[in-house]
Amino acid sequence: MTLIMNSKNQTLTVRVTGELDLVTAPEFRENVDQAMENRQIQNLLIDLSEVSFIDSSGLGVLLGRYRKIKTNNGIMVLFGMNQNVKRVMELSGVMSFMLSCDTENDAWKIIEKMSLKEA
Amino acid sequence: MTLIMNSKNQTLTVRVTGELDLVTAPEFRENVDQAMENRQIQNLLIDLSEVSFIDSSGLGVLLGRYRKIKTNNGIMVLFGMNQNVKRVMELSGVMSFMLSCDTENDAWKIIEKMSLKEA
Amino acid sequence: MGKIVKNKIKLEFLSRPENVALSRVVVASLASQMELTLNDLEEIKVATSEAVSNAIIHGYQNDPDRIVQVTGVLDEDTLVLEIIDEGIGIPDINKALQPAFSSDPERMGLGFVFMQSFMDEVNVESQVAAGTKVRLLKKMGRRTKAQAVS
Amino acid sequence: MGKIVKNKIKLEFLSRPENVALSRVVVASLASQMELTLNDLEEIKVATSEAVSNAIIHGYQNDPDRIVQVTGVLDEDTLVLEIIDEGIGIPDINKALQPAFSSDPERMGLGFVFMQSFMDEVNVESQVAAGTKVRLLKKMGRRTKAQAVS
Ligand SMILES: Nc1ncnc2c1ncn2[C@@H]1O[C@H](COP(=O)(O)OP(=O)(O)O)[C@@H](O)[C@H]1O
Ligand SMILES: Nc1ncnc2c1ncn2[C@@H]1O[C@H](COP(=O)(O)OP(=O)(O)O)[C@@H](O)[C@H]1O
Repeated sequence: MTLIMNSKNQTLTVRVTGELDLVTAPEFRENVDQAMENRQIQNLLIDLSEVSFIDSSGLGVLLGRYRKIKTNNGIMVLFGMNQNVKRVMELSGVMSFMLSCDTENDAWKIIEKMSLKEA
Repeated sequence: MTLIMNSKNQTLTVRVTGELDLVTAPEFRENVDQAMENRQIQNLLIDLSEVSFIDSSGLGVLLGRYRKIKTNNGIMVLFGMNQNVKRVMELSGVMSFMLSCDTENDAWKIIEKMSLKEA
Repeated sequence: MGKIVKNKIKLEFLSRPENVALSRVVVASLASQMELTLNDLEEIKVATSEAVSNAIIHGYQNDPDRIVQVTGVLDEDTLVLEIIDEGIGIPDINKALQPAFSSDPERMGLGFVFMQSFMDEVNVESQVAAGTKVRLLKKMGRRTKAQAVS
Repeated sequence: MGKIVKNKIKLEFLSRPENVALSRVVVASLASQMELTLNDLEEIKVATSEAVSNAIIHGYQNDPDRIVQVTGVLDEDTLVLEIIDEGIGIPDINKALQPAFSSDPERMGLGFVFMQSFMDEVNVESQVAAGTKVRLLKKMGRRTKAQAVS
Protein backbone atom coordinates (compact mmCIF):
# COMPACT_ATOMS: atom_id res chain seq x y z
CA MET A 1 0.00 0.00 0.00
CA THR A 2 1.16 3.52 -0.78
CA LEU A 3 -0.39 6.68 0.60
CA ILE A 4 -0.15 10.12 -0.97
CA MET A 5 -1.56 12.90 1.17
CA ASN A 6 -2.32 16.51 0.28
CA SER A 7 -4.05 19.13 2.36
CA LYS A 8 -5.86 22.30 1.33
CA ASN A 9 -8.41 24.41 3.25
CA GLN A 10 -8.48 22.04 6.24
CA THR A 11 -9.29 19.19 3.87
CA LEU A 12 -6.94 16.20 3.58
CA THR A 13 -6.93 14.19 0.37
CA VAL A 14 -5.54 10.68 0.73
CA ARG A 15 -4.76 8.66 -2.36
CA VAL A 16 -4.43 4.96 -1.50
CA THR A 17 -2.70 2.51 -3.83
CA GLY A 18 -2.74 -1.24 -3.27
CA GLU A 19 -4.59 -3.49 -0.85
CA LEU A 20 -6.40 -2.53 2.34
CA ASP A 21 -6.24 -5.49 4.72
CA LEU A 22 -4.90 -6.64 8.09
CA VAL A 23 -1.35 -5.49 7.25
CA THR A 24 -2.10 -2.17 5.64
CA ALA A 25 -5.12 -1.02 7.67
CA PRO A 26 -3.00 -0.10 10.74
CA GLU A 27 -0.51 1.74 8.50
CA PHE A 28 -3.38 3.66 6.96
CA ARG A 29 -4.79 4.53 10.38
CA GLU A 30 -1.49 5.75 11.82
CA ASN A 31 -0.47 7.83 8.83
CA VAL A 32 -3.84 9.44 8.24
CA ASP A 33 -4.50 10.17 11.91
CA GLN A 34 -1.05 11.72 12.22
CA ALA A 35 -1.63 13.93 9.19
CA MET A 36 -5.08 14.95 10.42
CA GLU A 37 -3.62 16.03 13.73
CA ASN A 38 -0.58 17.84 12.37
CA ARG A 39 -2.48 19.77 9.74
CA GLN A 40 -5.61 20.46 11.81
CA ILE A 41 -7.85 18.74 9.32
CA GLN A 42 -11.62 19.06 9.27
CA ASN A 43 -12.59 17.09 6.15
CA LEU A 44 -11.25 13.92 4.56
CA LEU A 45 -11.33 12.90 0.90
CA ILE A 46 -10.21 9.33 0.23
CA ASP A 47 -9.24 8.36 -3.31
CA LEU A 48 -9.84 4.61 -3.58
CA SER A 49 -9.42 4.38 -7.36
CA GLU A 50 -6.11 2.55 -7.02
CA VAL A 51 -7.28 0.18 -4.29
CA SER A 52 -7.32 -3.32 -5.77
CA PHE A 53 -8.59 -5.17 -2.71
CA ILE A 54 -10.44 -4.47 0.50
CA ASP A 55 -11.75 -6.75 3.25
CA SER A 56 -13.40 -6.12 6.62
CA SER A 57 -10.10 -5.05 8.20
CA GLY A 58 -9.76 -2.39 5.49
CA LEU A 59 -13.36 -1.34 5.89
CA GLY A 60 -12.88 -1.06 9.62
CA VAL A 61 -10.18 1.54 9.25
CA LEU A 62 -12.32 3.61 6.87
CA LEU A 63 -15.19 3.44 9.34
CA GLY A 64 -12.86 4.51 12.14
CA ARG A 65 -11.78 7.60 10.20
CA TYR A 66 -15.43 8.36 9.40
CA ARG A 67 -16.34 8.34 13.10
CA LYS A 68 -13.42 10.60 13.95
CA ILE A 69 -14.31 13.12 11.27
CA LYS A 70 -18.00 13.07 12.30
CA THR A 71 -17.10 13.70 15.94
CA ASN A 72 -15.42 16.90 14.82
CA ASN A 73 -18.34 17.84 12.56
CA GLY A 74 -16.25 17.32 9.46
CA ILE A 75 -17.15 15.69 6.15
CA MET A 76 -15.63 12.50 4.73
CA VAL A 77 -16.07 11.50 1.07
CA LEU A 78 -14.83 8.34 -0.66
CA PHE A 79 -14.29 8.41 -4.39
CA GLY A 80 -13.21 6.32 -7.37
CA MET A 81 -14.01 2.87 -5.98
CA ASN A 82 -13.75 0.07 -8.53
CA GLN A 83 -16.54 -2.49 -8.88
CA ASN A 84 -15.09 -5.02 -6.43
CA VAL A 85 -14.31 -2.53 -3.72
CA LYS A 86 -17.79 -1.06 -4.17
CA ARG A 87 -19.47 -4.45 -3.72
CA VAL A 88 -17.62 -5.18 -0.49
CA MET A 89 -18.46 -1.71 0.83
CA GLU A 90 -22.12 -2.02 -0.14
CA LEU A 91 -22.51 -5.45 1.39
CA SER A 92 -21.18 -4.09 4.66
CA GLY A 93 -23.90 -1.49 4.88
CA VAL A 94 -21.52 1.44 5.34
CA MET A 95 -22.58 2.96 2.03
CA SER A 96 -25.95 3.84 3.54
CA PHE A 97 -24.30 6.60 5.57
CA MET A 98 -20.87 7.21 4.01
CA LEU A 99 -20.69 9.73 1.16
CA SER A 100 -19.13 8.56 -2.09
CA CYS A 101 -18.75 9.67 -5.68
CA ASP A 102 -16.72 8.94 -8.80
CA THR A 103 -14.15 11.69 -9.12
CA GLU A 104 -12.12 14.02 -6.94
CA ASN A 105 -13.92 16.90 -8.58
CA ASP A 106 -17.29 15.58 -7.46
CA ALA A 107 -15.88 15.01 -3.99
CA TRP A 108 -14.84 18.66 -3.69
CA LYS A 109 -18.30 19.71 -4.85
CA ILE A 110 -19.86 17.64 -2.10
CA ILE A 111 -17.59 19.25 0.47
CA GLU A 112 -18.52 22.73 -0.79
CA LYS A 113 -22.23 22.07 -0.83
CA MET A 114 -22.27 20.51 2.62
CA SER A 115 -20.08 23.21 4.14
CA LEU A 116 -22.52 25.82 2.85
CA LYS A 117 -25.44 23.91 4.30
CA GLU A 118 -23.77 23.76 7.67
CA ALA A 119 -22.74 27.42 7.63
CA MET B 1 -1.22 -18.04 -22.25
CA THR B 2 -3.02 -16.75 -25.33
CA LEU B 3 -1.83 -17.21 -28.90
CA ILE B 4 -2.85 -15.04 -31.83
CA MET B 5 -1.64 -16.31 -35.18
CA ASN B 6 -1.61 -14.59 -38.56
CA SER B 7 -0.07 -15.79 -41.79
CA LYS B 8 1.03 -13.83 -44.85
CA ASN B 9 3.43 -14.86 -47.65
CA GLN B 10 4.28 -18.20 -46.05
CA THR B 11 5.23 -16.34 -42.88
CA LEU B 12 3.41 -17.07 -39.62
CA THR B 13 3.29 -14.38 -36.95
CA VAL B 14 2.56 -15.65 -33.46
CA ARG B 15 1.70 -13.22 -30.71
CA VAL B 16 2.10 -14.83 -27.29
CA THR B 17 0.48 -13.38 -24.18
CA GLY B 18 1.21 -14.67 -20.68
CA GLU B 19 3.73 -17.13 -19.28
CA LEU B 20 5.77 -19.71 -21.16
CA ASP B 21 6.42 -22.63 -18.83
CA LEU B 22 5.76 -26.34 -18.28
CA VAL B 23 2.00 -25.90 -18.75
CA THR B 24 1.96 -23.56 -21.69
CA ALA B 25 5.00 -24.78 -23.65
CA PRO B 26 3.19 -27.91 -24.95
CA GLU B 27 0.14 -25.81 -25.91
CA PHE B 28 2.41 -23.44 -27.78
CA ARG B 29 4.13 -26.32 -29.59
CA GLU B 30 0.91 -28.04 -30.64
CA ASN B 31 -0.84 -24.91 -31.85
CA VAL B 32 2.09 -23.43 -33.71
CA ASP B 33 3.13 -26.72 -35.33
CA GLN B 34 -0.45 -27.28 -36.45
CA ALA B 35 -0.67 -23.81 -37.98
CA MET B 36 2.71 -24.22 -39.69
CA GLU B 37 1.56 -27.45 -41.30
CA ASN B 38 -1.91 -26.28 -42.32
CA ARG B 39 -0.72 -23.05 -43.84
CA GLN B 40 2.51 -24.40 -45.38
CA ILE B 41 4.63 -21.95 -43.46
CA GLN B 42 8.27 -21.19 -44.26
CA ASN B 43 9.11 -18.42 -41.80
CA LEU B 44 8.11 -17.75 -38.21
CA LEU B 45 7.86 -14.41 -36.40
CA ILE B 46 7.28 -14.65 -32.67
CA ASP B 47 6.00 -11.61 -30.81
CA LEU B 48 7.17 -11.99 -27.19
CA SER B 49 6.27 -8.46 -26.08
CA GLU B 50 3.39 -9.71 -23.94
CA VAL B 51 5.29 -12.63 -22.42
CA SER B 52 5.71 -11.90 -18.72
CA PHE B 53 7.67 -15.01 -17.76
CA ILE B 54 9.79 -17.66 -19.42
CA ASP B 55 11.81 -20.55 -18.01
CA SER B 56 13.78 -23.40 -19.59
CA SER B 57 10.60 -25.26 -20.55
CA GLY B 58 9.45 -22.19 -22.46
CA LEU B 59 12.86 -21.73 -24.01
CA GLY B 60 12.86 -25.36 -25.09
CA VAL B 61 9.74 -24.93 -27.13
CA LEU B 62 11.15 -21.87 -28.89
CA LEU B 63 14.33 -23.80 -29.67
CA GLY B 64 12.26 -26.68 -31.04
CA ARG B 65 10.42 -24.37 -33.46
CA TYR B 66 13.76 -22.83 -34.47
CA ARG B 67 15.17 -26.24 -35.39
CA LYS B 68 12.06 -27.10 -37.37
CA ILE B 69 12.15 -23.86 -39.34
CA LYS B 70 15.89 -24.25 -40.00
CA THR B 71 15.41 -27.79 -41.31
CA ASN B 72 13.10 -26.34 -43.94
CA ASN B 73 15.50 -23.48 -44.70
CA GLY B 74 13.11 -20.93 -43.24
CA ILE B 75 13.80 -17.93 -41.04
CA MET B 76 12.65 -17.46 -37.46
CA VAL B 77 12.74 -14.06 -35.73
CA LEU B 78 11.82 -13.23 -32.12
CA PHE B 79 10.79 -9.69 -31.29
CA GLY B 80 9.65 -7.45 -28.46
CA MET B 81 11.19 -9.34 -25.53
CA ASN B 82 11.05 -7.49 -22.23
CA GLN B 83 14.15 -7.17 -20.05
CA ASN B 84 13.48 -10.29 -17.96
CA VAL B 85 12.69 -12.54 -20.87
CA LYS B 86 15.78 -11.24 -22.65
CA ARG B 87 18.03 -12.06 -19.69
CA VAL B 88 16.79 -15.64 -19.47
CA MET B 89 17.23 -16.07 -23.23
CA GLU B 90 20.70 -14.59 -23.19
CA LEU B 91 21.85 -16.69 -20.27
CA SER B 92 20.78 -19.80 -22.15
CA GLY B 93 23.05 -19.03 -25.07
CA VAL B 94 20.30 -19.28 -27.70
CA MET B 95 20.63 -15.61 -28.56
CA SER B 96 23.99 -16.32 -30.20
CA PHE B 97 22.19 -17.99 -33.09
CA MET B 98 18.53 -16.94 -32.88
CA LEU B 99 17.55 -13.72 -34.64
CA SER B 100 15.78 -11.09 -32.59
CA CYS B 101 14.74 -7.46 -32.79
CA ASP B 102 12.49 -4.92 -31.12
CA THR B 103 9.45 -4.49 -33.36
CA GLU B 104 7.39 -6.49 -35.84
CA ASN B 105 8.44 -4.01 -38.51
CA ASP B 106 12.10 -4.79 -37.91
CA ALA B 107 11.29 -8.50 -37.96
CA TRP B 108 9.72 -8.23 -41.41
CA LYS B 109 12.77 -6.32 -42.63
CA ILE B 110 15.00 -9.14 -41.42
CA ILE B 111 12.86 -11.69 -43.27
CA GLU B 112 13.03 -9.59 -46.46
CA LYS B 113 16.77 -9.07 -46.30
CA MET B 114 17.51 -12.71 -45.57
CA SER B 115 15.13 -13.99 -48.25
CA LEU B 116 16.92 -11.81 -50.81
CA LYS B 117 20.28 -13.14 -49.67
CA GLU B 118 19.10 -16.69 -50.02
CA ALA B 119 17.48 -16.09 -53.42
CA MET C 1 -19.71 -39.03 -5.09
CA GLY C 2 -16.20 -39.80 -6.16
CA LYS C 3 -15.74 -36.59 -8.08
CA ILE C 4 -12.41 -36.26 -9.81
CA VAL C 5 -9.95 -34.18 -7.84
CA LYS C 6 -8.46 -31.66 -10.22
CA ASN C 7 -6.00 -30.22 -7.78
CA LYS C 8 -5.08 -30.18 -4.13
CA ILE C 9 -2.79 -27.94 -2.13
CA LYS C 10 -1.85 -27.41 1.48
CA LEU C 11 -0.21 -24.25 2.76
CA GLU C 12 1.16 -23.71 6.24
CA PHE C 13 2.54 -20.40 7.42
CA LEU C 14 3.41 -18.36 10.48
CA SER C 15 0.53 -16.36 11.91
CA ARG C 16 1.77 -13.01 10.63
CA PRO C 17 -0.43 -10.42 8.97
CA GLU C 18 1.73 -10.42 5.80
CA ASN C 19 0.60 -13.97 5.21
CA VAL C 20 -3.01 -12.94 4.76
CA ALA C 21 -2.03 -11.47 1.40
CA LEU C 22 0.11 -14.52 0.65
CA SER C 23 -2.78 -16.89 1.28
CA ARG C 24 -5.07 -14.79 -0.92
CA VAL C 25 -2.57 -15.07 -3.72
CA VAL C 26 -2.27 -18.85 -3.35
CA VAL C 27 -6.00 -19.42 -3.22
CA ALA C 28 -6.55 -17.12 -6.19
CA SER C 29 -3.93 -19.02 -8.17
CA LEU C 30 -5.65 -22.31 -7.33
CA ALA C 31 -9.16 -21.00 -8.02
CA SER C 32 -8.17 -19.56 -11.37
CA GLN C 33 -7.39 -23.09 -12.54
CA MET C 34 -11.13 -23.56 -12.90
CA GLU C 35 -13.63 -21.65 -15.01
CA LEU C 36 -14.78 -18.73 -12.97
CA THR C 37 -15.70 -15.11 -13.31
CA LEU C 38 -13.54 -12.31 -12.02
CA ASN C 39 -16.31 -11.65 -9.52
CA ASP C 40 -16.06 -15.20 -8.21
CA LEU C 41 -12.32 -14.80 -7.87
CA GLU C 42 -12.67 -11.56 -5.92
CA GLU C 43 -15.25 -13.12 -3.63
CA ILE C 44 -13.02 -16.09 -2.92
CA LYS C 45 -10.16 -13.73 -2.11
CA VAL C 46 -12.25 -11.72 0.34
CA ALA C 47 -13.55 -14.85 2.08
CA THR C 48 -10.03 -16.27 2.38
CA SER C 49 -8.76 -12.98 3.71
CA GLU C 50 -11.44 -12.92 6.42
CA ALA C 51 -10.88 -16.49 7.57
CA VAL C 52 -7.08 -16.18 7.67
CA SER C 53 -7.25 -12.80 9.39
CA ASN C 54 -9.54 -14.34 12.02
CA ALA C 55 -7.13 -17.21 12.63
CA ILE C 56 -4.34 -14.72 13.26
CA ILE C 57 -6.08 -12.03 15.29
CA HIS C 58 -8.75 -14.04 17.12
CA GLY C 59 -7.48 -17.64 17.08
CA TYR C 60 -3.89 -16.78 17.95
CA GLN C 61 -4.59 -13.32 19.41
CA ASN C 62 -1.82 -11.84 17.28
CA ASP C 63 0.89 -14.22 18.50
CA PRO C 64 3.08 -14.18 15.36
CA ASP C 65 4.75 -17.53 15.94
CA ARG C 66 1.87 -19.96 15.52
CA ILE C 67 0.94 -21.93 12.42
CA VAL C 68 -2.10 -21.36 10.22
CA GLN C 69 -3.02 -24.03 7.71
CA VAL C 70 -4.95 -23.47 4.49
CA THR C 71 -5.96 -26.38 2.29
CA GLY C 72 -7.63 -26.17 -1.09
CA VAL C 73 -9.29 -28.92 -3.09
CA LEU C 74 -10.59 -28.38 -6.59
CA ASP C 75 -12.87 -30.81 -8.41
CA GLU C 76 -14.76 -30.29 -11.65
CA ASP C 77 -17.03 -27.55 -10.34
CA THR C 78 -16.26 -26.95 -6.68
CA LEU C 79 -13.53 -25.30 -4.66
CA VAL C 80 -13.30 -26.30 -1.01
CA LEU C 81 -11.03 -24.33 1.29
CA GLU C 82 -10.24 -25.10 4.90
CA ILE C 83 -8.61 -22.55 7.17
CA ILE C 84 -7.36 -24.13 10.36
CA ASP C 85 -5.82 -22.73 13.51
CA GLU C 86 -4.95 -24.30 16.84
CA GLY C 87 -5.85 -21.19 18.77
CA ILE C 88 -8.31 -20.23 21.49
CA GLY C 89 -11.41 -21.51 19.72
CA ILE C 90 -14.91 -20.02 19.58
CA PRO C 91 -17.08 -20.54 22.69
CA ASP C 92 -20.39 -19.77 20.92
CA ILE C 93 -20.32 -20.27 17.16
CA ASN C 94 -23.89 -19.08 16.58
CA LYS C 95 -23.11 -15.82 18.30
CA ALA C 96 -19.85 -15.45 16.38
CA LEU C 97 -21.70 -15.88 13.08
CA GLN C 98 -24.10 -13.03 13.84
CA PRO C 99 -23.60 -9.90 11.77
CA ALA C 100 -21.84 -7.13 13.66
CA PHE C 101 -20.80 -9.41 16.51
CA SER C 102 -17.15 -9.05 17.37
CA SER C 103 -15.24 -9.89 20.52
CA ASP C 104 -12.92 -7.02 19.57
CA PRO C 105 -14.47 -3.55 19.94
CA GLU C 106 -12.12 -2.22 17.25
CA ARG C 107 -13.50 -4.60 14.63
CA MET C 108 -16.73 -4.63 12.64
CA GLY C 109 -17.92 -8.21 13.07
CA LEU C 110 -18.31 -8.56 9.32
CA GLY C 111 -15.84 -11.36 8.62
CA PHE C 112 -18.37 -14.19 8.74
CA VAL C 113 -20.94 -12.00 6.94
CA PHE C 114 -18.55 -11.66 4.02
CA MET C 115 -17.67 -15.36 4.06
CA GLN C 116 -21.37 -16.27 4.00
CA SER C 117 -22.25 -13.78 1.30
CA PHE C 118 -19.37 -14.63 -0.97
CA MET C 119 -19.22 -18.42 -0.63
CA ASP C 120 -21.88 -21.07 -1.20
CA GLU C 121 -21.27 -22.85 2.09
CA VAL C 122 -19.57 -21.82 5.30
CA ASN C 123 -18.99 -24.42 7.96
CA VAL C 124 -17.32 -23.70 11.29
CA GLU C 125 -15.97 -26.28 13.70
CA SER C 126 -14.36 -25.04 16.84
CA GLN C 127 -13.34 -26.13 20.27
CA VAL C 128 -12.33 -23.79 23.05
CA ALA C 129 -8.59 -23.93 23.73
CA ALA C 130 -8.11 -26.34 20.84
CA GLY C 131 -8.75 -24.34 17.70
CA THR C 132 -11.01 -23.55 14.79
CA LYS C 133 -11.59 -24.95 11.32
CA VAL C 134 -13.51 -22.89 8.80
CA ARG C 135 -14.62 -24.72 5.65
CA LEU C 136 -15.55 -22.56 2.69
CA LEU C 137 -17.15 -24.00 -0.42
CA LYS C 138 -17.67 -22.30 -3.76
CA LYS C 139 -19.59 -23.83 -6.64
CA MET C 140 -18.64 -22.52 -10.02
CA GLY C 141 -21.26 -21.20 -12.41
CA ARG C 142 -23.95 -21.14 -9.75
CA ARG C 143 -25.05 -18.33 -7.54
CA THR C 144 -26.69 -19.52 -4.34
CA LYS C 145 -26.92 -17.77 -1.05
CA ALA C 146 -24.44 -19.02 1.53
CA GLN C 147 -25.62 -21.51 4.08
CA ALA C 148 -24.17 -21.24 7.54
CA VAL C 149 -23.79 -24.54 9.29
CA SER C 150 -22.29 -24.54 12.73
CA MET D 1 23.70 -17.96 13.74
CA GLY D 2 20.39 -17.34 15.39
CA LYS D 3 19.15 -14.95 12.77
CA ILE D 4 15.62 -13.74 13.31
CA VAL D 5 13.13 -15.66 11.20
CA LYS D 6 10.92 -13.09 9.50
CA ASN D 7 8.61 -15.58 7.90
CA LYS D 8 8.21 -19.26 7.18
CA ILE D 9 5.86 -21.11 4.88
CA LYS D 10 5.35 -24.66 3.68
CA LEU D 11 3.38 -25.52 0.56
CA GLU D 12 2.42 -29.01 -0.56
CA PHE D 13 0.69 -29.72 -3.85
CA LEU D 14 -0.09 -32.41 -6.39
CA SER D 15 2.58 -32.92 -9.03
CA ARG D 16 0.65 -31.18 -11.80
CA PRO D 17 2.13 -28.69 -14.24
CA GLU D 18 -0.41 -26.00 -13.23
CA ASN D 19 1.20 -25.95 -9.82
CA VAL D 20 4.49 -24.71 -11.20
CA ALA D 21 2.83 -21.34 -11.72
CA LEU D 22 1.16 -21.59 -8.33
CA SER D 23 4.46 -22.20 -6.57
CA ARG D 24 6.05 -19.27 -8.41
CA VAL D 25 3.29 -17.02 -7.17
CA VAL D 26 3.68 -18.20 -3.57
CA VAL D 27 7.43 -17.82 -3.56
CA ALA D 28 7.17 -14.39 -5.19
CA SER D 29 4.68 -13.30 -2.54
CA LEU D 30 7.03 -14.50 0.21
CA ALA D 31 10.13 -12.98 -1.38
CA SER D 32 8.46 -9.62 -1.89
CA GLN D 33 8.14 -9.33 1.89
CA MET D 34 11.82 -8.43 1.93
CA GLU D 35 13.65 -5.60 0.22
CA LEU D 36 14.59 -6.79 -3.20
CA THR D 37 14.83 -5.58 -6.75
CA LEU D 38 12.42 -6.62 -9.47
CA ASN D 39 15.36 -8.44 -11.04
CA ASP D 40 15.89 -10.46 -7.86
CA LEU D 41 12.20 -11.32 -7.83
CA GLU D 42 12.26 -12.52 -11.43
CA GLU D 43 15.35 -14.59 -10.78
CA ILE D 44 13.76 -16.25 -7.77
CA LYS D 45 10.70 -17.04 -9.86
CA VAL D 46 12.72 -18.66 -12.63
CA ALA D 47 14.76 -20.74 -10.17
CA THR D 48 11.60 -21.92 -8.39
CA SER D 49 9.98 -22.75 -11.69
CA GLU D 50 12.95 -24.90 -12.71
CA ALA D 51 13.16 -26.82 -9.45
CA VAL D 52 9.42 -27.50 -9.25
CA SER D 53 9.24 -28.45 -12.94
CA ASN D 54 12.09 -30.89 -12.34
CA ALA D 55 10.31 -32.48 -9.39
CA ILE D 56 7.25 -33.06 -11.56
CA ILE D 57 8.80 -34.19 -14.84
CA HIS D 58 11.96 -35.89 -13.65
CA GLY D 59 11.32 -36.80 -10.01
CA TYR D 60 7.79 -38.07 -10.56
CA GLN D 61 8.10 -38.67 -14.32
CA ASN D 62 4.85 -36.78 -14.91
CA ASP D 63 2.75 -38.88 -12.51
CA PRO D 64 0.17 -36.22 -11.55
CA ASP D 65 -0.80 -37.73 -8.21
CA ARG D 66 2.34 -37.34 -6.17
CA ILE D 67 3.17 -34.57 -3.70
CA VAL D 68 5.74 -31.82 -4.16
CA GLN D 69 6.76 -29.78 -1.14
CA VAL D 70 8.12 -26.25 -1.22
CA THR D 71 9.30 -24.54 1.95
CA GLY D 72 10.44 -20.96 2.27
CA VAL D 73 12.24 -19.29 5.15
CA LEU D 74 12.95 -15.59 5.24
CA ASP D 75 15.34 -13.94 7.68
CA GLU D 76 16.66 -10.38 7.66
CA ASP D 77 18.59 -10.71 4.43
CA THR D 78 18.23 -14.26 3.12
CA LEU D 79 15.56 -16.33 1.44
CA VAL D 80 16.00 -20.10 1.62
CA LEU D 81 13.76 -22.30 -0.49
CA GLU D 82 13.60 -26.08 -0.45
CA ILE D 83 11.89 -28.03 -3.20
CA ILE D 84 11.37 -31.64 -2.22
CA ASP D 85 10.05 -34.66 -4.08
CA GLU D 86 9.92 -38.33 -3.18
CA GLY D 87 10.54 -39.42 -6.73
CA ILE D 88 13.15 -41.43 -8.59
CA GLY D 89 16.15 -39.45 -7.37
CA ILE D 90 19.30 -38.45 -9.24
CA PRO D 91 21.94 -41.18 -9.71
CA ASP D 92 24.81 -38.77 -10.49
CA ILE D 93 24.31 -35.25 -9.20
CA ASN D 94 27.52 -33.87 -10.68
CA LYS D 95 26.46 -34.99 -14.11
CA ALA D 96 22.94 -33.61 -13.61
CA LEU D 97 24.38 -30.20 -12.70
CA GLN D 98 26.37 -29.98 -15.92
CA PRO D 99 25.07 -27.42 -18.41
CA ALA D 100 23.14 -28.99 -21.29
CA PHE D 101 22.91 -32.36 -19.57
CA SER D 102 19.39 -33.75 -19.63
CA SER D 103 18.09 -37.27 -19.28
CA ASP D 104 15.22 -36.15 -21.53
CA PRO D 105 16.21 -35.59 -25.18
CA GLU D 106 13.34 -33.11 -25.54
CA ARG D 107 14.72 -30.83 -22.86
CA MET D 108 17.60 -28.37 -22.81
CA GLY D 109 19.42 -29.30 -19.62
CA LEU D 110 19.34 -25.68 -18.48
CA GLY D 111 17.30 -25.96 -15.29
CA PHE D 112 20.26 -26.24 -12.93
CA VAL D 113 22.16 -23.65 -14.98
CA PHE D 114 19.37 -21.14 -14.33
CA MET D 115 19.14 -22.05 -10.66
CA GLN D 116 22.88 -21.58 -10.26
CA SER D 117 22.97 -18.32 -12.19
CA PHE D 118 20.01 -16.78 -10.46
CA MET D 119 20.52 -17.88 -6.86
CA ASP D 120 23.48 -17.42 -4.52
CA GLU D 121 23.63 -21.05 -3.47
CA VAL D 122 22.23 -24.24 -4.94
CA ASN D 123 22.47 -27.42 -2.98
CA VAL D 124 21.15 -30.77 -4.17
CA GLU D 125 20.60 -33.83 -2.03
CA SER D 126 19.22 -36.90 -3.72
CA GLN D 127 18.88 -40.61 -3.28
CA VAL D 128 17.88 -42.99 -6.04
CA ALA D 129 14.32 -44.29 -5.57
CA ALA D 130 13.88 -42.05 -2.53
CA GLY D 131 13.76 -38.52 -3.83
CA THR D 132 15.43 -35.18 -4.25
CA LYS D 133 15.77 -32.02 -2.21
CA VAL D 134 16.96 -28.84 -3.89
CA ARG D 135 17.93 -25.99 -1.58
CA LEU D 136 18.07 -22.54 -3.12
CA LEU D 137 19.46 -19.56 -1.25
CA LYS D 138 19.23 -15.92 -2.22
CA LYS D 139 20.98 -13.11 -0.36
CA MET D 140 19.34 -9.76 -0.75
CA GLY D 141 21.37 -6.73 -1.78
CA ARG D 142 24.35 -8.86 -2.78
CA ARG D 143 25.25 -10.20 -6.14
CA THR D 144 27.50 -13.24 -5.86
CA LYS D 145 27.92 -16.02 -8.34
CA ALA D 146 26.05 -19.19 -7.43
CA GLN D 147 27.93 -21.96 -5.74
CA ALA D 148 26.98 -25.49 -6.62
CA VAL D 149 27.35 -27.93 -3.77
CA SER D 150 26.32 -31.47 -4.38
N1 LIG E 1 -10.41 -18.44 14.18
C1 LIG E 1 -11.07 -17.93 15.25
N2 LIG E 1 -10.68 -18.22 16.52
C2 LIG E 1 -11.33 -17.70 17.58
N3 LIG E 1 -12.38 -16.86 17.48
C3 LIG E 1 -12.81 -16.53 16.24
C4 LIG E 1 -12.19 -17.03 15.08
N4 LIG E 1 -12.84 -16.54 14.00
C5 LIG E 1 -13.84 -15.77 14.49
N5 LIG E 1 -13.82 -15.74 15.83
C6 LIG E 1 -14.77 -15.03 16.73
O1 LIG E 1 -15.91 -14.68 15.97
C7 LIG E 1 -16.12 -13.28 16.01
C8 LIG E 1 -16.75 -12.78 14.73
O2 LIG E 1 -15.86 -12.91 13.67
P1 LIG E 1 -16.01 -12.01 12.37
O3 LIG E 1 -17.41 -12.09 11.88
O4 LIG E 1 -14.95 -12.39 11.42
O5 LIG E 1 -15.80 -10.51 12.87
P2 LIG E 1 -14.49 -9.75 13.39
O6 LIG E 1 -13.27 -10.43 12.85
O7 LIG E 1 -14.66 -8.37 12.85
O8 LIG E 1 -14.53 -9.78 14.87
C9 LIG E 1 -14.78 -12.69 16.32
O9 LIG E 1 -14.87 -11.42 16.91
C10 LIG E 1 -14.19 -13.74 17.26
O10 LIG E 1 -14.67 -13.56 18.56
N1 LIG F 1 13.90 -33.68 -8.99
C1 LIG F 1 14.59 -34.49 -9.81
N2 LIG F 1 14.43 -35.83 -9.76
C2 LIG F 1 15.11 -36.65 -10.58
N3 LIG F 1 15.99 -36.20 -11.51
C3 LIG F 1 16.21 -34.89 -11.61
C4 LIG F 1 15.52 -33.96 -10.78
N4 LIG F 1 15.93 -32.72 -11.11
C5 LIG F 1 16.83 -32.87 -12.09
N5 LIG F 1 17.02 -34.17 -12.40
C6 LIG F 1 17.95 -34.70 -13.40
O1 LIG F 1 18.89 -33.71 -13.73
C7 LIG F 1 18.89 -33.45 -15.12
C8 LIG F 1 19.25 -32.03 -15.40
O2 LIG F 1 18.24 -31.16 -14.91
P1 LIG F 1 18.08 -29.71 -15.52
O3 LIG F 1 19.40 -29.02 -15.51
O4 LIG F 1 16.98 -29.04 -14.81
O5 LIG F 1 17.68 -29.94 -17.04
P2 LIG F 1 16.35 -30.49 -17.74
O6 LIG F 1 15.21 -30.30 -16.80
O7 LIG F 1 16.21 -29.66 -18.95
O8 LIG F 1 16.59 -31.93 -18.04
C9 LIG F 1 17.52 -33.87 -15.58
O9 LIG F 1 17.47 -34.16 -16.95
C10 LIG F 1 17.24 -35.08 -14.70
O10 LIG F 1 17.86 -36.21 -15.21
